[in-house]
Amino acid sequence: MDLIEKVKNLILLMNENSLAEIEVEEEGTKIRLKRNNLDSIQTSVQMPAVKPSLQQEGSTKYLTSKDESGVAEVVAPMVGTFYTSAPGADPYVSVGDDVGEDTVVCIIEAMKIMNEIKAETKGKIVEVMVENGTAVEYGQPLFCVEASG
Amino acid sequence: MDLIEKVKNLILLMNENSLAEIEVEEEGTKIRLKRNNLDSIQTSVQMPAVKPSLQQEGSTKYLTSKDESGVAEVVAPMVGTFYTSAPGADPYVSVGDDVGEDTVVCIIEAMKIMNEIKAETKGKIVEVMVENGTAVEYGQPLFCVEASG
Amino acid sequence: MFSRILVANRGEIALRIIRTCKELGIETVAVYSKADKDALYLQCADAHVCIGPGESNGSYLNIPGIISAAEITDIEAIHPGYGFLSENSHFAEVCESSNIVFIGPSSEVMTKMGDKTQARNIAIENKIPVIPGSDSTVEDQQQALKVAHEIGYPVLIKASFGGGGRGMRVAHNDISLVNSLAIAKREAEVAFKDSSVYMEKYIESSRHIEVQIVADKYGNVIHLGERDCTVQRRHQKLVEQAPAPNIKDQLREDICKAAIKMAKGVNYTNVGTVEFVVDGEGKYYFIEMNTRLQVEHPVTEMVTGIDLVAEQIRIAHGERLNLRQKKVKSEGVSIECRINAEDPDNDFRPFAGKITKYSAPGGKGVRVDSHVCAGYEVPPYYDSLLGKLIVHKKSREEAIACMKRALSEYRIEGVKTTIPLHLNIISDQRFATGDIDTHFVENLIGEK
Amino acid sequence: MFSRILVANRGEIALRIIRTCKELGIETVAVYSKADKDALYLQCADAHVCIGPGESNGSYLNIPGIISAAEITDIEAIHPGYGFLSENSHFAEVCESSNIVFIGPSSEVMTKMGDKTQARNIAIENKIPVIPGSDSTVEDQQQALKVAHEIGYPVLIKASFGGGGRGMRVAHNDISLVNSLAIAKREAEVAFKDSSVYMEKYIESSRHIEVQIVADKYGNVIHLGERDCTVQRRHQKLVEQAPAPNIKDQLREDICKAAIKMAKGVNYTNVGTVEFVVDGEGKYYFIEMNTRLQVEHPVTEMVTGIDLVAEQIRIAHGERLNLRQKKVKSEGVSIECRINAEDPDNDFRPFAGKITKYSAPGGKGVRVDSHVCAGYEVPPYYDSLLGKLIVHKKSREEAIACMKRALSEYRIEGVKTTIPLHLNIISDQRFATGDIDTHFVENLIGEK
Repeated sequence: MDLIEKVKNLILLMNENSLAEIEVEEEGTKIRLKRNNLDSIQTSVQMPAVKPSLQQEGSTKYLTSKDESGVAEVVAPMVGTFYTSAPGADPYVSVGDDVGEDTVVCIIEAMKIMNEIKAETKGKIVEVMVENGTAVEYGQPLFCVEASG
Repeated sequence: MDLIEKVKNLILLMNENSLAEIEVEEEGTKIRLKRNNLDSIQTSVQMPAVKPSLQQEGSTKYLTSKDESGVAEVVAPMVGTFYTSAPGADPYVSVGDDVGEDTVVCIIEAMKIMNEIKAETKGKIVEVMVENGTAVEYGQPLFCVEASG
Repeated sequence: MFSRILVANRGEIALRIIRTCKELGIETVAVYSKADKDALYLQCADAHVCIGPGESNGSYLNIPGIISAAEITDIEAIHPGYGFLSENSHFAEVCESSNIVFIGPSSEVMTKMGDKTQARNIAIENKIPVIPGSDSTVEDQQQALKVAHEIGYPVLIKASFGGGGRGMRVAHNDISLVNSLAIAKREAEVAFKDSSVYMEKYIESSRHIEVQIVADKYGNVIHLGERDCTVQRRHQKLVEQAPAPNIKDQLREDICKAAIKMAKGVNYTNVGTVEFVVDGEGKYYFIEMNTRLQVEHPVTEMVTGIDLVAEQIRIAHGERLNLRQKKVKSEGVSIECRINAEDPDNDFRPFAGKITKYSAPGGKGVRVDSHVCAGYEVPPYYDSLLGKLIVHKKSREEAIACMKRALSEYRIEGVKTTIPLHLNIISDQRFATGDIDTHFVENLIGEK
Repeated sequence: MFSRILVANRGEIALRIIRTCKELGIETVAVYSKADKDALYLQCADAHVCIGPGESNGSYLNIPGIISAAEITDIEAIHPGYGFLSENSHFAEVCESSNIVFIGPSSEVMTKMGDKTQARNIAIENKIPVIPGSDSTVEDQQQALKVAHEIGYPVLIKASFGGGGRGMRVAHNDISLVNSLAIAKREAEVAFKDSSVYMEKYIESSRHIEVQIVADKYGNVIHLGERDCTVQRRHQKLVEQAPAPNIKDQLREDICKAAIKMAKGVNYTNVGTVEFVVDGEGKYYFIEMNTRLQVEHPVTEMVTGIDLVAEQIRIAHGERLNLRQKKVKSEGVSIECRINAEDPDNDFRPFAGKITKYSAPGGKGVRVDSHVCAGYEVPPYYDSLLGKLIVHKKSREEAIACMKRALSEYRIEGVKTTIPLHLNIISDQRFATGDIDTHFVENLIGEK
């Protein structure tokens, strides 16, 4: 049985038996496996997510910085109505566009004022997360941006 | 027996005996298994112990069987007043005495009736846990008995 | 006044009694079973004594254990709450002979009222309407058929010493009567150790209305108005109200007078409840008298402002009633919902387990009587009542709106509860108008 | 009636407002900061919108954010609660210009009453006694000394736009006056962005009594009686009561009349509170008018049975008062304790953290207004109020006994609270007789 086979079998055993850790050492071969805590128990006591608001069914993550995968989110810095473009114009950005920190990516209208929102990060737009013309909360993710460096 | 077989057998032992961790080392083979403690989380949120009652400041453990160290407790099978002896007589048992399952160890007076309490276990009395003449709750430990076999 | 009282009960009613004792400056001793040893409400008592294992027979029904706990803690009186030993006349006798005041009526009255046929005869003697039926227990098929032909089908067979729907059967014809009689007698034997049954005319569309009585030891008897307990599921009350909606003033007056007559007729003391059914034409019939505090007593407390537990204690202590019938006023509307740990998807079976999250409603007009909190383990041994949600408002409309919002903000996780069922009941238009009978819930949830 | 209202506040008062809206059948939109995103009470609203970060400036004080949230959720009115923007006349103006009904008085009245010297002059015009002092702001040392010599020491220096004890100093002689003036002006500048201060005679032994006013848009003004808020610590109210204990009926009548005169004098609308100090001889003096709902409004609700939030909403909607002064009756005694997350061992500093265990009291006579539950994280950004425990009983004696038992069964773990302090206060003999002044708590805990 080769090493990979052994590890596979050990993983199988872990899963079947809900083990958190396995460590084996045999004839100079040492294998140690460790799994993150099963979430089932800990999450079962968590508070339920707040009910989605009137306007927005999606979840609100409040990520403002890049996560491990190098993907950042541009979040709404204020409550208001989200527009991808100035009235009658083309969208500021689309999926695939490169943006810099100062690139205007959208408008949020709040109290009749059109606020131009900047990306605040560098990279490529990989997703527009909100429909044009819908309401957004403070902290709501608007765009996914893949870091360019 | 190959490695995987060994691990399987160890897991079996873990499951049968509710072990959280196993570590074995044998002729250059070292195996360490660890399981997520499933119950610990659920019990960790336990309510604090109730306030001690009027009569009894000590803790109430409700042990009726021997613990790991081979020490058993004789617990009160009813509420009442604890007497080490019949009126005017010597104590039924003292520290150092050997008792059998049917040995009367004390009296609990309840509703004017003197109830003779038997040891229900075999061994040597190592501690008398309640003062003569004091009130005891149901399940309150009365004597510590070291198992004789 | 008593200086120390033992509370021979558990859960919300034990806490309820402890609360009033604290306000009256009376110390309390709580007795508890091993299954309840971690319950937070025990900390509210001045002392607590473990009396037995989780099973009621060894603990909350264990008379020697309770009396023994009373002796070692040197208490003067025992409050039995409801359920368990509260209607056990033998327990009341043991208390009396042990020089402990039993907070309730005398054991003689309890014995009389505990026997349904005897209670019925007392009602007849006092010219209180009873449902046509057998005047005594029905011994055999022949007698049963004779009674049924006299009073006409449908008929109801009931256990003489029963309660809670057990030993109770409806028969619509001779064949079903013969079958039902055998089943009812067997159920009665199993549940109450006495197979005696009696029969009465079964009233198809009825309401359940009861009158709260308060009586001191000097012959002063008053009523605190009526409660409507029509909202039931399989003879288990779910929602109670005071005053009863949608009834004529004359009926209200008549049943309150009848209840006082009944209480005076047996020299009743302490608080008690006289239960009636009211048929579709507004005729009322005595069914039974409960010689104890009711689960639903808070709705009467809310509309009258009177603390019934305080009255019980004062009366048991030998004080004269300081309430006068004319001064008792009923103000506004109170509704109570019993919040049970029950599984609606599984025939409302009791649901034991750990409450992982708990947030009770509050605010104006809301009263919560509950012994549970987050982390509480609902034991499998006892009834499934987690607590009672009571509202009190000026009008029925406001009370219903308040109950609806209070139910909607009540959060209990970890066990299933009757909260969704209650929201369903409270939101129903028939409930709002009060135009319901005892089949309302079964119709609502499509049972039967 | 409005069909949807935005609640521009957080915590217990947001929940309080949502509760009444639900009972009135009005939808609610809750706005919240990131720090409050997991708060359970948000689930009671029909919708909720995050408006900013934990810091109040970006969220609960963020006028564009709140108005913007109002626009996207299409609400008709905003309830500001207390604190935050509730007395901000600019916010009221913005609401008005955005076609949103501000549930409170007009911005003009708010501006007038927000300026303490102007409010004082309006009281003088209406022949309501005020504490002798400067009729306008005190600009410099020379003027301060002149005023002090006219009215006599000790004197109190107060910020014109202040509140909550900041910008407030007592001076007993010329030297301390000169020092205190400088400090008070600086504190006022920092706290309220306006260094204006004024001076008045300092009353050593005083009680704080306030009158609840309700006024519609058609000139109908009534009072709902007085509240006693004498139990304070460093100008922060701790315990409030209705009615005020131990005062003469004549005084009660006089201050209620004065409060109505004050409200009529400025064409006040919606609910408001006129605050007075009463000195050792029973003389009363106007101090200020609060143009909003008070934290302690529930004690008035309990004794009168009137829902003040419902009145606010109806009045803001343009309805006429359906209350008549003669029909308003005060029944029984109500006491409120503010349960704050504060550390008594550390100068009662706010204590942020997670509530690990929570069990609120219940039963007859107890009302709990709280937004917290087990698992709730007390955020560090806001005031430390966890909730209000309110009791209502027939007599003062019973109310105190009920409050004592309710406090004793209130379990909060994970954060330190004012519950032990309240038990201390409620058990004090001076509190029982009502024979206390505003220094009571400081004397009790040996401060100062």
